Amino acid sequence: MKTVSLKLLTIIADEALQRRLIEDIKKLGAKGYTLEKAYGEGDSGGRISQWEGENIRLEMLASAELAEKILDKISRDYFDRYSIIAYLCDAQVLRGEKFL
Amino acid sequence: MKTVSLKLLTIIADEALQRRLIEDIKKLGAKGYTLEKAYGEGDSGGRISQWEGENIRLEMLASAELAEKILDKISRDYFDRYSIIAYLCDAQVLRGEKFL
Amino acid sequence: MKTVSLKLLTIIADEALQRRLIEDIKKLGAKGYTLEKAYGEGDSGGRISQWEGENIRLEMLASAELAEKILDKISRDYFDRYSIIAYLCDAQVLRGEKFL
Amino acid sequence: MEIQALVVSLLSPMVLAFVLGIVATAMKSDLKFPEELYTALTIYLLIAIGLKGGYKLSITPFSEFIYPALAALVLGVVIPIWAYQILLRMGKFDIANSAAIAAHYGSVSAVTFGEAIAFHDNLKVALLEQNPQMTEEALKLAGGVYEGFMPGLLTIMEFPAIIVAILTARIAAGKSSKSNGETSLGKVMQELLAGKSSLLLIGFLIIGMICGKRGWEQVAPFFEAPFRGILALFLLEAGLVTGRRLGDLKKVGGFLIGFGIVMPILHAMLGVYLGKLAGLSLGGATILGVLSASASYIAAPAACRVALPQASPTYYLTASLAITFPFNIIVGLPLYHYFAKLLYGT
Amino acid sequence: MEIQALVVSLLSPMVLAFVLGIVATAMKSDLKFPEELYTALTIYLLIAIGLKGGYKLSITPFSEFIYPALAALVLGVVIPIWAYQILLRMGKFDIANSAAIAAHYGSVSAVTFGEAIAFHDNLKVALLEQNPQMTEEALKLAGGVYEGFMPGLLTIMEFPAIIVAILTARIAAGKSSKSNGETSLGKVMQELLAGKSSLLLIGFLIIGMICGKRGWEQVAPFFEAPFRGILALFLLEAGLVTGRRLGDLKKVGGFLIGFGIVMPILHAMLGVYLGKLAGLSLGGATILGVLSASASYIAAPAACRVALPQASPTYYLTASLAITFPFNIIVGLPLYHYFAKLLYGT
Amino acid sequence: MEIQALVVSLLSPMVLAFVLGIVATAMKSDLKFPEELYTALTIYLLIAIGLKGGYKLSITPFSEFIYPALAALVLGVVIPIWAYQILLRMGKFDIANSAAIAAHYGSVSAVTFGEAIAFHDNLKVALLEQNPQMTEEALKLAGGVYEGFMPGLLTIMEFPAIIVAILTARIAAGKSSKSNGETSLGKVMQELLAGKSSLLLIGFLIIGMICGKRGWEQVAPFFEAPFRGILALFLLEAGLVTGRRLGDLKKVGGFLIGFGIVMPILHAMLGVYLGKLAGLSLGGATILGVLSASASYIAAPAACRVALPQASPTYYLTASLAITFPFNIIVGLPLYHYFAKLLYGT
Ligand SMILES: Nc1ncnc2c1ncn2[C@@H]1O[C@H](COP(=O)(O)O)[C@@H](O)[C@H]1O
Ligand SMILES: Nc1ncnc2c1ncn2[C@@H]1O[C@H](COP(=O)(O)O)[C@@H](O)[C@H]1O
Ligand SMILES: Nc1ncnc2c1ncn2[C@@H]1O[C@H](COP(=O)(O)O)[C@@H](O)[C@H]1O
Ligand code: NA
Ligand code: NA
Ligand code: NA
Repeated sequence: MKTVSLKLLTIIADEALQRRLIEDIKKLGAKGYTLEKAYGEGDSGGRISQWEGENIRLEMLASAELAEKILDKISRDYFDRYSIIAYLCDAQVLRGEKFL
Repeated sequence: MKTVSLKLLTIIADEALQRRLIEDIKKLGAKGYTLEKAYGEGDSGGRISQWEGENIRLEMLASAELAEKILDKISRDYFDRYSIIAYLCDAQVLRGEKFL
Repeated sequence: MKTVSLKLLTIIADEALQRRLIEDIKKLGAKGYTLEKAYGEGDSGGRISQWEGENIRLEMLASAELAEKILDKISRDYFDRYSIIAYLCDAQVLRGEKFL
Repeated sequence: MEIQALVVSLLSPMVLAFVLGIVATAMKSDLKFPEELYTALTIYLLIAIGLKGGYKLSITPFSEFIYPALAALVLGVVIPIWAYQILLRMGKFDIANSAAIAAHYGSVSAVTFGEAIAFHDNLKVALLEQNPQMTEEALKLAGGVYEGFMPGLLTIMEFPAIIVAILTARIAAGKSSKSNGETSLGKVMQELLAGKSSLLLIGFLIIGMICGKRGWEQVAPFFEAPFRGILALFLLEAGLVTGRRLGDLKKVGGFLIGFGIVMPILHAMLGVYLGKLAGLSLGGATILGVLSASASYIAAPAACRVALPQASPTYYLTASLAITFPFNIIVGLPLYHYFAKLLYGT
Repeated sequence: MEIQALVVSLLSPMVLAFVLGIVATAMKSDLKFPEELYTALTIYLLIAIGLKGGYKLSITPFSEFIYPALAALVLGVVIPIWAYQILLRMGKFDIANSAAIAAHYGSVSAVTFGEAIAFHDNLKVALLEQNPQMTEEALKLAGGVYEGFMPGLLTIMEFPAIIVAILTARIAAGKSSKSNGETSLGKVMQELLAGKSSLLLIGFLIIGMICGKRGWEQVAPFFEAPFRGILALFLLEAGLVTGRRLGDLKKVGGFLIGFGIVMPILHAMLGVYLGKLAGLSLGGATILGVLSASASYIAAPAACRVALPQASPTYYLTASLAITFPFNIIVGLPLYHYFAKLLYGT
Repeated sequence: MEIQALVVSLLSPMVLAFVLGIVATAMKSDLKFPEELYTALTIYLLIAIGLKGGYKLSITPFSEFIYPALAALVLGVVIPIWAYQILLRMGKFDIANSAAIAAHYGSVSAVTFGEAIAFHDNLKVALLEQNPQMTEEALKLAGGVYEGFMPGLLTIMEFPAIIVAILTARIAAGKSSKSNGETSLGKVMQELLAGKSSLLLIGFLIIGMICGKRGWEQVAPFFEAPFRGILALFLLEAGLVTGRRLGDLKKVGGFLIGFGIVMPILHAMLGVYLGKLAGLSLGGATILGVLSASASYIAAPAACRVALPQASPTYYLTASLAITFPFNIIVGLPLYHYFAKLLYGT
């Protein structure tokens, strides 16, 4: 199978940021994303129910360049105020041209 | 810890394809999978509620060879008709023999 | 963007083990985790509804060393009695110092 | 009197809940219905409609039901065919999209049906408030009663249109039904019959018929008394989704917007007319009109996603959900009622 | 008269909803209950049963309750022991599987209980329809009434069997309870008591007792009136899962299928007999029989997944859910009622 | 008589369900409410409260509502200001945390309100049981009735406090509202108004007013009859979360624990007093007191997570959920009722 090397960017954040994050990544050029509900604990305490707020887990296949831009934006706008984490993995993507 | 190098294959597709996809991967020899509900947006519009249909996120640990076979099958049977994406990552798996 | 290389450890297990697993990883030094509900099939049959029990998918960013310790613990305490799988991927993490 | 019907329709908490849903989206509210709640409400509504219809059918003579049933079947077959032609020729949609939209308009909406039932029950209350001495006969002439077996007609109209539309698309595309990767028509039919909404409607219609009065009374406190409250909840959620879809209106273009308003009116007239021919009461004929006018958004989208995946949800969902659905429950109900009164000459 | 009981049982919308669930799976329907809905329904049923039972218990003299309570306890201890022996020796299952299956059959099913209550309430209606002048005494003799404190017996029978079975397995395996990684028995008991179903049943039984009539009346419109409708919804879901499990029937083998039918019958007879000894009415004894016959599928599976993880869900879930549960609610209820009438000589 | 009020409050199935939730957490029970169920219950409660309040408002003369409305507004503005000062100066909290906690105590809790309504309805039943000849006037003097428009006051008090608190924090921090990444105050207000709870309360208050009696009666079987049962379910879940939060009590320190008990008492007194000034009945004034005493845990946390993300949920959630909420529904209700009786001299 012909695959393309891309970055898989994962962002975990408070559900309250969902709308804003999605607007941001679209503005930066992302054409798609996948979203799941998630729970979690970290430095800012537990987000294990709707009382405390829940997390979203946002996943994007993107070129290294776009991924970089998104990470940049996130660390500028969110990191000092909100508790949010983000990381990259390498992925071999089928039909990968569509994400470029 | 002794781990085995395997492929982590992820497929994101319309929930309506769930039964068929699982049948397919089992026929090709997969012995297990993990499934989550997911939402998403992409070229075919948003799948952000049951009105539009939701996505599933299907994850499989598999040998490179089996992963290849599954990717083959998917691109042959689904890619021209359905909107579905698939990608591979490398994983170091504990008790990895069980997936071979 | 400055990122740090860490391990992304994923554990898939019966929901009934959730409390115990989280206690264990915290004791070993993990400061955070992300958790999702998941369904699945494997050698021990299907976990596709609450009747059969559901799965959790536990994800942790950790140093290679901590990840090793957790894998060790899991294979000692759980592998012979429970059906549970675990694997590692490589991740480039933003604000990675926070996980060390 | 037409004013009264309009007031009854507009002042219904269900309709206003729908409007609130749209307002919430416009305000970018964080109000969200969990998908699971939506599924639960759908299951509830389909079971409630099916069970009660089955019970009523069990006390209806066959001869009373057969002509309305035939009328419903005819509507379910004819509507998708002509809708397809209009979409293809006048709307310039491609085959898949024309067929998918036609499937939606040929099939029916259980929630619109539920609101039509509430409208008529409510009209009856309003009529009796005005004139408590009104006889059953007078009520019938004023449209305050309807045949209890209407859910049977809903069930009949649910899937023929979808099959007709898919078949039409296949024939038009000139494909043998064996083409690579394509689901065979048999399989599509099987999936339709086994689809959530058909299965629940048909299944509980039959259960209602088997159990009769004693069975119905056992579960009525759950499936009858809270029905309208739960319908209001459902309509709030429908409003939220409609609100999101409104943004797509400009994408679908003027033709589809017009289609989504004109066709329901025509279909309603046809439905009311056939209903009168089939011997239905004024209320019953109005409801048959509403069924004809309504566009599916449970069974048809599910079927199209599998059998016509090339068709774009942007078209068929926006048309059925953001145009036709609100039009029907807000303007359509009193309008079709008015039309039925003209036709029945009362 | 036996026919009447059979008809009452078979024509219940709850039983038919269960059958529809099986049919849906056979048709590969896309009908699915969200897990969250299943959880919500379970919570509802357990609370409703507990609360009402508690209220009834609050108006029952202790002397009336003590013997039936003892009978229930005896059943909860004896059934898992002999079931274990049969499974191990005749069924050739290993220790873990024998114990797990025994735990399921010793424990009880709240939904089967709910259906038994509905069956008896319904029977009363049927009897009164036939003969409106029937006295309370005559109704009691015909099995149309039962003691209100039955949920108390359900609660008592829920977990002893599970503890007995797990203990048996540990002794048989000759393990000290301190073996590596193994959960200690104390912890297992604690988890059982804190398990969802025990906690809700015991908790709301106590709440019902404390609050008495005024408390019950406050929440009865939610926990009593819609009970059977919600039970029907639950049974539809149970049918869907049972349908999936039916495919595993060949995997479990003939012995377990026989076990899943014969044992409930024997347990029901034992339960009815002990119920009579303990002074229960015909209806009450029948329900104690049903409890004995029923196999758990909430508390026991949860406990076995933790305490006996080597046991295979394929065996215990298929047996309890795909064999014994349908047998009990379809054939068992009228059968055990018939048996009770023979025993009570009415 | 005070004993009676205490008994009414303590023996409520709702309060006991809450206690059971705490017990369950202490026992490490696996009982969990799916998040979706929690959301569904919240939506239900807000709609039910709003709709009924709107209907009642539609039959209330404006002159009767205006002074209580003003009183509510004053409370909503004054409470967060002085609470902020106390937290900052005496509690030594930083600006963000002081403001966030103040926002919670200035805003209101719909569930505490629901329980206050249940308490008063129940008190009425208890009074009438004791003395069935009691006149409406005597009932009013004894606190057995209250104004139907109370949900209107709940709605008014929901968000002013949150805006005041956020504004206070911004001014205190000396930031221009344009600072990097910070949400502008206009946006915060817009998000508050569009927030789930305001939207549903305001929206259905208006819907209730528009639809009037006929509208309300259509949906009352769903939104009125089962209200308390559903409240009990919600309180069980609240107990589960409170139980988890109890572990954080030592983290928040003695000051906040004291704050969480003393402030509600003071606020209740202020609320009852202003209620009397505004012409409310004894029952109505008590409920205004309860509203003042209650701390938000739907609207305020949501707003703080967005507008004051530096504030720690450990403080504001633990205070409002694990201290003030249980205090109010268990001890507070009868206490504030007692205080109101003293003030009204009955
Ligand atoms: N080490 C970690 N591994 C995986 N997820 C984490 C980790 N630390 C934090 N998270 C997730 O990120 C969210 C915010 O983290 P924090 O800012 O540390 O509170 C948490 O709720 C978790 O879902
Ligand atoms: N770049 C992307 N990264 C992650 N997921 C994507 C991406 N593009 C599409 N998806 C997912 O794949 C589904 C189908 O995509 P599409 O065929 O582009 O509509 C979407 O609903 C998303 O869940
Ligand atoms: N090859 C696989 N790939 C991904 N997940 C798996 C795989 N095998 C098993 N699993 C997951 O691990 C759980 C337990 O597996 P097992 O012990 O094989 O029954 C299953 O329920 C699946 O969710
Ligand atoms: Na139609
Ligand atoms: Na049993
Ligand atoms: Na307050």
